[in-house]
Amino acid sequence: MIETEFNKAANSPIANPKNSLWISLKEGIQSFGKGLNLRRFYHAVGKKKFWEFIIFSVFLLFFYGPLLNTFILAFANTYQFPAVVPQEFGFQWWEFVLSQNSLVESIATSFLLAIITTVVALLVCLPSAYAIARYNFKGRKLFMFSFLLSNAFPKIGLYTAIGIIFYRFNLMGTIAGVVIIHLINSMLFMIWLPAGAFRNVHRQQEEAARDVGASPMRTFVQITLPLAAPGIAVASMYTFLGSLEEAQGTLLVGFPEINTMATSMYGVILDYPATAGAVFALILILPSILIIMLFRKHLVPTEIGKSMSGK
Amino acid sequence: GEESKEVVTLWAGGSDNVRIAMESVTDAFNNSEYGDKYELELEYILSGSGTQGLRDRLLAATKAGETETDYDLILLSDSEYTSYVAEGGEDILTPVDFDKVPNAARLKSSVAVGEDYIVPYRGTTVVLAYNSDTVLTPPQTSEELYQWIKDNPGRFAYNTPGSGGAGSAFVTTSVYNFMPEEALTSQDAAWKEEWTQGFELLEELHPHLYQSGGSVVYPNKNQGTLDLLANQEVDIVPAWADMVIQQIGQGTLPESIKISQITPSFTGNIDAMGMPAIGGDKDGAHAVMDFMLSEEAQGILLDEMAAIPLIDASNLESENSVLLEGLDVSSFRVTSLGTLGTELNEKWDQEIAPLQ
Amino acid sequence: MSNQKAKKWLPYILTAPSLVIVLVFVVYPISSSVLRSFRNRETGSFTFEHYQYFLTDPLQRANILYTLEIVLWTILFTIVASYFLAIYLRFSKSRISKWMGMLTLLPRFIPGMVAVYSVILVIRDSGVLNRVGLLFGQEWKLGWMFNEKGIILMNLWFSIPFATLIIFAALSGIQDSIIESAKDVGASKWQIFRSMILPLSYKDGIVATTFIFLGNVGSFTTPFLMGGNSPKMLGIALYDQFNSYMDYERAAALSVIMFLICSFSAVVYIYTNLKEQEWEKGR
Amino acid sequence: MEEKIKVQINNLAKIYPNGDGVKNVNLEIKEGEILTLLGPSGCGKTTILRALGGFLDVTEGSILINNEEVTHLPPEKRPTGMVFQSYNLWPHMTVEENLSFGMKLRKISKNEIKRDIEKMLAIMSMSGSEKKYPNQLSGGQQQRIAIARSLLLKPAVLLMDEPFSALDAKIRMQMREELKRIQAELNITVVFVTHDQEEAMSLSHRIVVMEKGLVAQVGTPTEIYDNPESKYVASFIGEMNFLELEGEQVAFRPEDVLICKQDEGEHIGVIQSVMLLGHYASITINTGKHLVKAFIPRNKTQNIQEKQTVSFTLNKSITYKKGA
Amino acid sequence: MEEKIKVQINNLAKIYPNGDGVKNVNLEIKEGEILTLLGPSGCGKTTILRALGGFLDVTEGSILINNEEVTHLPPEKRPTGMVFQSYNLWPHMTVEENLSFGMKLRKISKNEIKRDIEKMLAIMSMSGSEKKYPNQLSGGQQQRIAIARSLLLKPAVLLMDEPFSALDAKIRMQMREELKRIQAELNITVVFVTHDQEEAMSLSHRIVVMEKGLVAQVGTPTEIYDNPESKYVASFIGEMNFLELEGEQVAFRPEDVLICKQDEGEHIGVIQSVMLLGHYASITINTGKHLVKAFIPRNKTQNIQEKQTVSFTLNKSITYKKGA
Ligand SMILES: Nc1ncnc2c1ncn2[C@@H]1O[C@H](COP(=O)(O)OP(=O)(O)OP(=O)(O)O)[C@@H](O)[C@H]1O
Ligand SMILES: Nc1ncnc2c1ncn2[C@@H]1O[C@H](COP(=O)(O)OP(=O)(O)OP(=O)(O)O)[C@@H](O)[C@H]1O
Ligand SMILES: [Mg+2]
Ligand SMILES: [Mg+2]
Repeated sequence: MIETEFNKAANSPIANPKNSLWISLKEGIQSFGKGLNLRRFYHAVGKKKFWEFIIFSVFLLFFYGPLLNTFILAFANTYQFPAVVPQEFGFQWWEFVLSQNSLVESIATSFLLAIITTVVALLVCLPSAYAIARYNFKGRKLFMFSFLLSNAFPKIGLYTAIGIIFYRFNLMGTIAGVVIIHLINSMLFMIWLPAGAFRNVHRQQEEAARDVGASPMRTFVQITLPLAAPGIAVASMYTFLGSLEEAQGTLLVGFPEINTMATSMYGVILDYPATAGAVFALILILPSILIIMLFRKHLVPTEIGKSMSGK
Repeated sequence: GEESKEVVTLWAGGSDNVRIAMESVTDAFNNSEYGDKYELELEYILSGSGTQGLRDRLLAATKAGETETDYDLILLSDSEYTSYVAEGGEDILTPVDFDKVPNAARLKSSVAVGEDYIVPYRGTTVVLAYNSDTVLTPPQTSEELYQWIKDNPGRFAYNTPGSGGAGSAFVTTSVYNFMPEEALTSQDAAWKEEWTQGFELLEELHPHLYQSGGSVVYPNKNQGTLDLLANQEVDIVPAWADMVIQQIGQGTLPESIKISQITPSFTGNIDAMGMPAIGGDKDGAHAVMDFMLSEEAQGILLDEMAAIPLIDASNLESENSVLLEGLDVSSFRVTSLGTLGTELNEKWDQEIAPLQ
Repeated sequence: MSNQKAKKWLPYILTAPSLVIVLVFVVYPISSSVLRSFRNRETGSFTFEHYQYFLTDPLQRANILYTLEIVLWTILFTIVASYFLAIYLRFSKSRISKWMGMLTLLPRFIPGMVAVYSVILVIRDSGVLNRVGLLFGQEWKLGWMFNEKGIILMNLWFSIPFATLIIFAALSGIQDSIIESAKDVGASKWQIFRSMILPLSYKDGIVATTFIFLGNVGSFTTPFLMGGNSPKMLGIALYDQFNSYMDYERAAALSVIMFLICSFSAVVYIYTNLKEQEWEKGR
Repeated sequence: MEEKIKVQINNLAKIYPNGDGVKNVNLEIKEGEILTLLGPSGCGKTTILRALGGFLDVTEGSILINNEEVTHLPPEKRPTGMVFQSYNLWPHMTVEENLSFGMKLRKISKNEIKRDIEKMLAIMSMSGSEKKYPNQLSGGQQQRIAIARSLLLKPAVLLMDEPFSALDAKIRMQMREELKRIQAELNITVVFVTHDQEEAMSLSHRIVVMEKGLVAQVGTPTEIYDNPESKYVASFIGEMNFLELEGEQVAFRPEDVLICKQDEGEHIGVIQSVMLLGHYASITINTGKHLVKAFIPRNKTQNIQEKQTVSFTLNKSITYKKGA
Repeated sequence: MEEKIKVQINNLAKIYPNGDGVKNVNLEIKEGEILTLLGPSGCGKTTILRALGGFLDVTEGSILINNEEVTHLPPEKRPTGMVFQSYNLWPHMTVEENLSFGMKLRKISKNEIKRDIEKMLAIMSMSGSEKKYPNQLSGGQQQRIAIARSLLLKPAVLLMDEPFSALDAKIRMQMREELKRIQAELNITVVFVTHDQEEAMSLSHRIVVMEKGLVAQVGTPTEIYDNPESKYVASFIGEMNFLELEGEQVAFRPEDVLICKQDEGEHIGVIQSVMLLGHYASITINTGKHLVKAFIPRNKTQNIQEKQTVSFTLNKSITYKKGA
C-alpha cells in the first residue's frame, strides 16, 4: 500500500516540485547501481584496493551516515514519510529554535560552565598528573585506579547521592554544583592523559633547565608544560566538550536554575519532531567540530589511544 | 528603574511545548502594565529528564522548614493538588484572595478540588489522534476503539503510562471504565482490588498493538506515539489534544491527522496556579494569576500550545479554536489518584510491559 | 635532609586536591549510598530486603540478565571489529587508512545524544533505511528499535572507535620486525595474529573491554531513547526507581549491584594491569 | 669454496613512490660466501635485502634462489632467513619458543626440534638459556638467538640487516668473529648489510659498495681497499687523505704516510693533534692547505708532539681525475 | 696546564635503595683537563656525574668546586653545566632560545647574549642556525648546540654523559676532535663519561677506570694502556691477550705479538682467522690452549693464510697473579 502511494507520487505528472529532488535522487541511485558493476570495479582496482574501498564505505556509512542525515534534516522544513530527502528545505526550525531566548541563554551558560570546568580541572588535575608521571610514590597505582572505580558506580546513582550533599551545602542549582559534577566526570582522562604527556617529556630536558639555573617552578612552567601541552590540550578538549554535552548530572543537580544546551537538547529530542531535534543536534555538535579543527594537529590517534589505556 | 521591580518567580513543569508557551506568557506579563511593578521569572522543570519534580522540591523545602523561598507561584493540575495536600498538609498553599484576581470572575469552569487554594487557567485533555487517510470513521466509544484495535492489528499504539499523560490516560480509563466513576478521584487503596478486570483488557489488547522487530512496543513519551502516527507506522494513538494541534500547525504532523473524542472520554486536566505558603511575594503572585486569565494570556496559550481557554473564547482569534471545537472543558473526566497513580504505573510495568 | 623529606611528601601534596574531590564527591556519596541500600525505608533498621528484591523479583532479574546480555554482545562485536580495524589501520600504509585513523577519533567528540538521535532517524521502521528501501520497492523494516538490537548497534557506534584507538595504539607499539620475522619463518596471517599480535596486545584489549563494560552497564541515554518496555537495561531500571517510584533505598541497592558488576570488570583490568609477566619486566 | 651460484639478481629495480630506491642491480651470490652490502645511510642496502627476503614488491627485474624464480613469492614461501637490526625476537616467548616457532610451523617432530635447538644453542655458546625471555638476555645474546632462529630453518640464504649495529663496540667485534666462525662451520650463504666499512672489511668474502641506489664496486675487501675504482669508494673504505696536486687528486691512506726526520720528506706540515687509539696513534698534520691524517704505531709516538713541524713522504698513492 | 684543583670529590658514596651505587670515590679534577670516567654499563659513571651536577642526593662524602662546598646545592645553584646523551635541547624553542634561556635567567643584557651566541655558534661551526628548531638539526648538530648552551654559561666544569654515543661512528669521531679543539681553545674543565675505551683514550687527559661502583685506576691514557694495574683494567683498555704460563697470567697486547719465520718464536700456533681491518689485520692464532690475537700491518699480511702454522714471540708483556 505504501509502495503504491509512493509510485503514485513519483509518477504523477504534476509531481510536487518539492519532490523533484528525491525523484532525481532515486534515479541517481538506480543508475548508479546499474553503472557500478562491482565485479568490474573489483578487477579495475585490484583485490586489495577493492576491499579497502568496501571497508571504508561501510565505516563511513555506519559512523558518519547518520550524522550527515541529521545535518541535512536540520535544514528541512518538511520531512514526512516516505520521503528520503526532505520535501522542503528551509530554515523554519532554525527560526523556531533561535527565537527562544532561553536557548541563547543556555548556550552562554554552557560555555561558561565548560570554561570554568576546564580551568578548575586543569588546576586540580595537572599536579596529580605530574605526580603520577614523575614520582613512584606509594599508593600511586591505587590513586590512578580510584578514578576508574569511581566510574564503575552508576552515574545516576552517584548524582543522586551527591545531591544529598549538595542540599546540605546549598550547592543545588548553582554553577559551583554543576561544575563539581562535570569535574568528577572528567577527572579520569584529565589525569591519565596529561600524565602520559608528562611522561613523554624527557627527564633530561627538565634537568637541562635546572642545570642552566631555572628553579623547579620555572622549569615546570617553561619547559615541562609547553612540552606536554599537546597532551594537555587534548585532555582539556575532552573536558570542555564533555562539559558541553553533559546533561544527566546537570539536570539532576542544576536544573532548572542552570540550563545548558545539553539539557535543552534533552527536552527537544523527547518532545519535538525530528527536524527540530536535528537543528539542535547541529548546534550542539558545532563546538566539537570547531575544537577538533583547532586541535587537529595534536590529535594523534596512537597517542590518544595510548593515554586512554592509562599508559 | 529595573532594581525597584519586585521579582516574582513562577515554577512550572511538563513537556517542552508548555515551556515555550509559558515563556511567551512571561514576556507578555513583563511587557504589560503589571510589568512596571513586577518582574516575572520562569523556572521550568522539564518532565522526563530525571530531575526531581516540582512537587518533591516544594515538599522537601517545606519539610526542611524553609520560609523565604522563591516558590512564589506554581503551576499544578487539580489532580496533583490532592497529592500536594496529602503529603504537605492543607496549609501547604496559601488561600487565594480573589479580590486581587478580578479576572477570575470571567472563568467558565472551576476546579474539582481545592477551590479556595488554586486558580485554574487552562484545560487540556487526551483525545484520539488518527490518520484520516486510512481511518475513515474513527471509533466513537471505548468499546469500538477496542474492537478497532483487534481488527487492525499493529495499527494502534499508546505510550508507557509512566512516560507521559496520553498513555497514562489510556491505561487509567481502560481500568477505571470498569469501576464506579467516583473511584477516579479517590486515593483509597481499596480500589486496587478492582483493577483486575481492566488489566485483563489491557492484556487482551496487547498482541494487537504496534509491533517492531516482531514484538509489541510501547513508545516512550507522548511524542513517541505521535512520531509513529506521523510516520504512518500506526493509524490511531491517544494523544494530548494540544500537542496534536500544535504539531499540525507546525507541519510536523501531516494535515491528514485529525482528532476525535470517544465516550466515555479519556481523562483530561484543568491546570491551575497556586501560591506555596513558603513563597514570598503574594501580591506579585496575585498579579500574575490575574494576568493569566486575561484575554492576552489566554490567547497566547491558545496560539502557542493549543490550550483550551477557560474564559469566553469568542473574542480570541486563533486557527486553533476551530480544531478545539467540540472539546468541552466542563465535561472533562478528572482523575485524582495520588500515589495510586504511581502504583498503577508500577503494576502496568510489571504485568503488561513484560508480555511477549 | 629536609630537602629529601620535602621530596618524599611532594607527590602527596600534588595529588591532594584531586584526592579530596574524589573523597568528598565520589567516595563519600558512594559509601552513604551503600549504607542506605541496607536501610529499611520506614524504620531505618538494617535490612537485606532491597537486595533480595532485585535478586529474586523475576522482572528485575530479567533486567540484570538483559543488561549483561547486551553488554556481552557489545563487547564481543566491538573487540572483533576493533581488532580488525586496528590491524588494518596499523598495517595498511594507504592514504585511506590514514583518513580512517583520523575519523576513528571523531565519534568520541560527538555528543552522545546527537549520535543516538541520528542513528534512530536512520534505523527506525520509518527511518532513512526503510525509506531508501521503498525507493527500490523493498520494505526494510529492521525492527531494531525498542529492543536489544538497536541498543547494541548504538553501543557499537560508540565503542568501536574507542576500542580501535586503544588497540591501534597497542599495535603501533609492535615493531614491524616482529611481524616480518614471523612471516620470514613461515607464519600465515592467522598464525601471526594468534601468536604475535594477540599476546602482545591483549592487555590493551582488556583495557578497552573494561571501559566499554563500565560505560554500558550503567548507560542511560541509549536505552532510554532506543530501548523497549521490558526488560529494561539497569540504567533505566535505576532511573525508574528514582523518577517513577521514588524509592531511594531500592535505588541505592540497585546502584550498588551495578557497582559490583562493574567492579568485577574493573578488577580484571587492575589485575591484568598490575600483573607484569616475566617477559615484560624491566621494559 | 665451490663456485655454485646460490642467488642471482638480474637487473633489479625498486623505486618507491617518492622516486627513491635502487636500480640496475645485477649480482651473483655464491654458495657459502658472506657478501656484504656496504654504503652510507639511504643508499638502498636495506631495499635490496628486503627485496631478497620478499618484503617488497620489486619494480623490475628478477631474483633467483637456487635457480628458481622467487621474485613474486611472499616471505613465508622463500628459502631465506632474515635477521634484523634489533627487536628481532618475539618478546613474549622464551628463547625456546622463539626458536621452535618456525620449526613447529614446518611440522617437525618435537624430539627433533628439541635436539636441533640444543645443538644450535651449543654452537651459539648459549646452552641453558632455553627458558629465558629476550629481556633477560643482553643485546649480543639476543642477536645470537635471532641468528640461531633463522639458521634452524636451514635457509638457503641468511639475510642480515645491520644485525650488530645496536651492540656495544666490544660485543660487536666479538659477534663478527662469532659469525665468521659459524658461517664457516655450517658453510651457509650470507648477505650482510652494514654501513660500517670496518665491519664489512673484517667479515666479508666480497663487498658490494653502493652509492645512491647503484652498485659502485664489487670485489674482495683487499681489492676494494687497494684499488678503489672511484674517489667515492676510496673515501668510503678505510681512511683516505686527498691532496690536490697539479690539478689532480692524489689519494693515499694514513698508514702510507711516512714521517721523516727533519726535512727529508716531500711535504712539510705542522702537527695539529695526536690521538692515541690503542695500539696506534692518529696524527693530524696541517700542511697549510690540507689536513693530512697519518697512522703511526704506538712505539713511534714518543718523539712526536703537537705543534711540532714535520715532513713526510707517501709510500703509495692513487691519482684520480678531478670530479671523478 | 696549571695544576689548580677545580673539583674535589672526597670519599663520595651514593647508594641507591636497592644497594647499587658507588662508594669510596676520591678524585681531584684539575683546571683545564678532560677527565673521563670509563667503565662498563652499570659501574656507576653516571651516578658520579649526576652527583657532581646536583641531580642526586649523595649518601656520604663531599664535593667541592672551586674550593667551595656544593654537596647539597640543587643543580641551578651549582657552577656546572651538563650535556646528556640525548634529548638535551628543548624542542619547542629555537636554537637561539635554547641558548639564551639560561643567560636570560642570569639577567645578562640582550646585546651581550646576542654577541655571545654568535661567537659560540661560530666556534661550534654552527653559525646561521639561530632560527632553527632542534628537529631541523642532525644528531651531531644538536649535541653541538647542547655543548654550546652549557659553555655559554661559563661553567666551572662541563659534565658530559656519553654525549656522542647516540651518534653515527663517523660523526662521533668528528665530534671527538671537535671537543678536543674547543676544550683547548677555551681551556675548560671537562668531566666526560663513556663506556667506549677508544673514545676515552682518544680525548682524555686522564682516565678514571671504574669497576662495580669503585675506582679501579686513575691515570693518563698512556699510563693506563702501558701499565694497567689489574687484569680488569688491562682487559678493559685496548685489546689484551692473556696466557696462563706456569701458574701466572701473562698479559700482552696484540701489537706486541711478533710473528716469526718458521720456528724461531717462543710459541707456536695455527692461524685460525685473518681479519682485515683497514690499515692493519687482526690475526687469531690458536695455540691449542689459548686463542691469541695479533695485529700486524697490512703490508705484512701477504704471506699469512688461514690454517697455516706459525710461531711468535712477545715484544712486551705484563704478569699478573692469578685471581688479580
Ligand atoms: N617505504 C619507503 N617509502 C619511500 N621511500 C623509502 C622507503 N623505504 C626506503 N625509502 C628510501 O629509499 C632509499 C633507500 O632506503 P634504504 O632503507 O634501502 O637505505 P639503507 O641503505 O638501508 O639506509 P640505512 O643505512 O639508513 O638503513 C632511501 O632514500 C629511503 O629514504
Ligand atoms: N635511580 C636508581 N635507583 C636504583 N638504582 C639505580 C638508579 N640509578 C642507577 N642505579 C643503579 O646503580 C648502578 C650504577 O648506575 P649508573 O647509571 O651510574 O651506571 P653507568 O655506569 O652510568 O651505566 P651506563 O653505562 O649503563 O649508563 C647500576 O647498577 C644501576 O642499576
Ligand atoms: Mg637500512
Ligand atoms: Mg650512564
